[in-house]
Amino acid sequence: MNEIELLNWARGPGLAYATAIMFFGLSIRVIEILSLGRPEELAEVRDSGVRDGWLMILKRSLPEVRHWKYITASYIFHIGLLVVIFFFIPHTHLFRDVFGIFWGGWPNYIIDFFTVLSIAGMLYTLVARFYDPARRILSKMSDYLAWLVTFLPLVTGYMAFHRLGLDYTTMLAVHILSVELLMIAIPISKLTHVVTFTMARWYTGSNQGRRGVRS
Amino acid sequence: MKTPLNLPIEIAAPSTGMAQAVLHELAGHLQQLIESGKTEVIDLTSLPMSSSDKQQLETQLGKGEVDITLTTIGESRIFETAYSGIWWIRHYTADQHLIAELIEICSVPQIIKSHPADMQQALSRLKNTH
Amino acid sequence: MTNKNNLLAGELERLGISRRTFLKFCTSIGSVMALSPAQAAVMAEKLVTVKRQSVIWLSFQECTGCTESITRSHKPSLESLIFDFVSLDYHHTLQAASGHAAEQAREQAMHDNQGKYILIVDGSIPIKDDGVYSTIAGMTNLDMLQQVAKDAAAIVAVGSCATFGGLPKASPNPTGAVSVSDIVHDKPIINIPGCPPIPVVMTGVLAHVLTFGIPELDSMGRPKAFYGDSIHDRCYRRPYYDRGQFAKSFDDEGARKGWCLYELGCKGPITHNACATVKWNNGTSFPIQSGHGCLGCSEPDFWDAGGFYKALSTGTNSPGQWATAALAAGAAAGLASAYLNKSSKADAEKDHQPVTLEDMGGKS
Amino acid sequence: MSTSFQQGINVLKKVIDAPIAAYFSSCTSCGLCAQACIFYTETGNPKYTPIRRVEPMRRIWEQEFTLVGKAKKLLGLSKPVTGQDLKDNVELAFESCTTCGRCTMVCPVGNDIVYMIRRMREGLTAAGLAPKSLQAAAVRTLEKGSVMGFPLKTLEAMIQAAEKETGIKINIDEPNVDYLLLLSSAEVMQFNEIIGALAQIFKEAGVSWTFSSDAYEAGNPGMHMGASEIEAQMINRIVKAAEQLHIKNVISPECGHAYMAIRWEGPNVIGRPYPFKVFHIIEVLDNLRKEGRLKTTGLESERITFHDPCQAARRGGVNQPQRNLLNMVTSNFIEMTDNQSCNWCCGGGGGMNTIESAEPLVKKVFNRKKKQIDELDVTTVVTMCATCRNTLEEGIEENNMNIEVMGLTELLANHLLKEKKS
Repeated sequence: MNEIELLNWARGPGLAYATAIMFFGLSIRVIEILSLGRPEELAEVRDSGVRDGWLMILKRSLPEVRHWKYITASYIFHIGLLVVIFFFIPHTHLFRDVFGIFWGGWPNYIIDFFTVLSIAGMLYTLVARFYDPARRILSKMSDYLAWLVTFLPLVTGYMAFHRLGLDYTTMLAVHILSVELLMIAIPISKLTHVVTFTMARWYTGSNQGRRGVRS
Repeated sequence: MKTPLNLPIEIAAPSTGMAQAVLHELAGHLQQLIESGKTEVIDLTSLPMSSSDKQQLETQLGKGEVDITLTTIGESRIFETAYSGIWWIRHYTADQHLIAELIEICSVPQIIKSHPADMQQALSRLKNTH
Repeated sequence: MTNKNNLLAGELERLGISRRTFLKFCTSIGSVMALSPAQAAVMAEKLVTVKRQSVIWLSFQECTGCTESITRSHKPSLESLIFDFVSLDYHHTLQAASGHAAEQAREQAMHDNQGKYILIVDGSIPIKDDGVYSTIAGMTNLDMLQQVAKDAAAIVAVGSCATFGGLPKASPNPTGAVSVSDIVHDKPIINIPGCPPIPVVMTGVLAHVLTFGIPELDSMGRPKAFYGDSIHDRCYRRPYYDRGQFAKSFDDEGARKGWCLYELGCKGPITHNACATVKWNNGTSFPIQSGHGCLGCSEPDFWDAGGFYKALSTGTNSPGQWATAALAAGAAAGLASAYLNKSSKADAEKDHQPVTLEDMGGKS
Repeated sequence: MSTSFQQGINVLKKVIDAPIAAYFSSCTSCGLCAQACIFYTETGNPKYTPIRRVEPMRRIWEQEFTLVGKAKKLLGLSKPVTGQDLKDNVELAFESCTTCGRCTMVCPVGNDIVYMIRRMREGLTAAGLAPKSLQAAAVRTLEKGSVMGFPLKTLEAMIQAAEKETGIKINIDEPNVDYLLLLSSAEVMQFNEIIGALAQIFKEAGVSWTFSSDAYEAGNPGMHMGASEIEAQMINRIVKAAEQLHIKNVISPECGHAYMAIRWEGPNVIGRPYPFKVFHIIEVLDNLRKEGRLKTTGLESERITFHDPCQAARRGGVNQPQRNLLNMVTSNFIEMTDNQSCNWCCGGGGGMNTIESAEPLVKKVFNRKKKQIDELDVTTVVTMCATCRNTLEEGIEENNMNIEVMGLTELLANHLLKEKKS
């Protein structure tokens, strides 16, 4: 298999399989969660909780300034990752191709900046995982693997764009394959949070809203 | 320059700063020529230069005292730049298409010198006429 | 001077071409091949002293575009010298002989130059159904290739069909088309892909073979001198890519300003060829300069690498359909899992015994 | 005996619902919850990281309710939860957690960790692992009538004393009045001035109210344990009393967990909505203020701060009323740096103050509250939960701080404008 065949496999069957596995898995995960049901609230509520449910989904994305030392790196990493995934022009074409929606991308130097930021943020979170006692005690092998499969696409993408390491064709193929690995990992690891965080926040937020608790 | 088609496309590309890099290289080569007599050729076609880069370089180097036109299959235009020892060479085909563009750092470009084989042939022709 | 007529030097003399002219030719080839200018001079000196080289050109499943490319692109020019000089002993489009005489010429050349002739192949080789889809003089392409390759000194595969299978190999590949290197494994093979390849690349490679031997090749057997860089690496529109300035359609402002064609499906970043530097039609232009993205024709399977007008970053098929199907299948599997979960929760409910005060040490 | 390891596991399966599944699916082990937990910040011991407290439940969820987990279990990649796992979890779920819910407020994916810890306690209790002190408190509450085990007679004595002091008649089992008042044991035994205080306030406001001889205890050890059947028995006692007396409003006293049990968990554990409303006493007083029926005189000029009880404020939604009332009677009210939903727990709630072995830890984590109070330079800390008040007083004494602790109702009574002749 030469590099073009590898790239074509990654862009073709590889991408299709990974997409299928990711959506298949996420679909299962979400239904598994929903089907467990939520007990009916019998206490007299102060509010339906709908507003606070939505607010929670949005507001928990704001930085918890109180703990800035703790969250800055991962906060930056998340922002950077989202920018890179959704606003790098070549990526936007992939989304247009798959979902039929197009929102235009941002200039490369901005993407480049966010990529570096993301990589730095991720490296810091890895170091913190070793050195922060709470994170270290929580971390299992699966946490480090999840870190790795998230890190690889960032680094390989950066290298491909800057023509570093392997030749561009191979690097691009490796990048796409690493993304496919990430896509497969999403439904079977803690990376499921990319979808279920909205559910978690909804449940907590709406529950708090019913009780009149400000989040 | 002859433009074969009038496409509504601008092919002028932005300047990349290549011209400065080439000038720097030329200075090095010229010093080497003076010190050791070693000639050097820079192949401009192989450098990632935009048209504006090339223009910039040509403007900076300017024109010197010598301007030579070779008439082989197609013309070749060779001129010494305003910097002695730095020659600009353009080879064209019969239909005016540029096939090679070089800068040679030497006292006389290689291609101008007569080749022994050609001189040999010239001699036999001369002898035949007399 | 006895052999002079067999040498290129004699040919030059006969045509009245000066060494200066020949040096100019070699300089231009050397420039294209990224040889150092000093090597170009060495090449000029060497070329005039080599013997006429026997060449056998086999055309299999092809469109003759490669031959067209080479023969049409040159006025009576310097490059054609190389072809005038080699002894093209068999080429069924160009040779005067036909029928048995043509095949005899081939066999004669193979016999006279055993182990020394160069075999040039254009077109892919069909191997499905014993290769019946393409035959010459009753002989399948496969048989002929094996027969001629056996005593060749080296093989030059010209065009994407001969090098990678090309269009005949495009899905679903009805004839079972394969490349030369899929069949021949024991001879040096130089791949010159492209649909068609750039003419000067061919003459350059031949000149190199005749003087310095087989040029340095990349992992796909392509001469690095021509295929070392991608179109993108050498593209004059590259600065626009780096800045993220892209044409969005073929007639928008960006297209008129000559911005990068990545979004319009240009495959330049993964395509290795010399189009951006050597250009086409005597250096007039190349696809990107004419406002159209690169199709990637000098790379394997370019016909099946997704649409020509879809950006390189998109999938080659429709993952969107997969996503929808997967969501539905996942929903079904999820519901099955949910059913199991529900029943195990129901079991837990059924088996549950209330915690009583008695458990706490109370009376009731 | 109906408690056993199997019953414990069974309960954990039973209680895992969609929110819990969403929480476990979303946790990224980021460890931020530890930063919100006094038991981690004050000890530095990572074992107290809140999400770790529900690890056995996470394993049961994964193994029983996800396909991935089922596959892992089949492949032997995950081990089933053992009796020892549950025993080891008692320390984390009961003995070092006040269920204050501060972790819930910082979790980036919005996990309500306390929601899970409560369910985890339910499983441990069904496995017979509930702390003995909580079990005993539950028995006392249901058999003797109150958490601390005093009988009705004790309360009656207190009522008589208050009547004598204030000259106001206090009802017991009076039907068709506006409010049924509950008290916590701590109030009856330690802070019983509240009875007279409320009698005066209600008299001035023209509110009719009564105690019930069947249901006077607001405290609910069943809730702390997560023994929902026992919790329901305690709730039902109140519901029955209110129904018999035809009372439409029940007052939960200055006690955080009682408010949580009666106001929010009650209807859900007994399985039906109440035919009456439940208010925290401070909500009632604030409503009277709004209606102009609560009038005060004079302002405290000293620097005063307020400690928001976790269960009433952060988890129960009572945040503004106490501030409205404080502003009525103080001129120098200073908020703590972290307040309301983000207030730091006193360290004694969630049943912790009943568990003897947890005492050193409770003392240690009070350090956070001390820091909070110290930086404000106040003379008085006001609160609205008897447990908080208890813990604050003990902590302040232990640390030789010169700070007064007061209940908000009591503070208001001190400033009550008395118009009606008694």
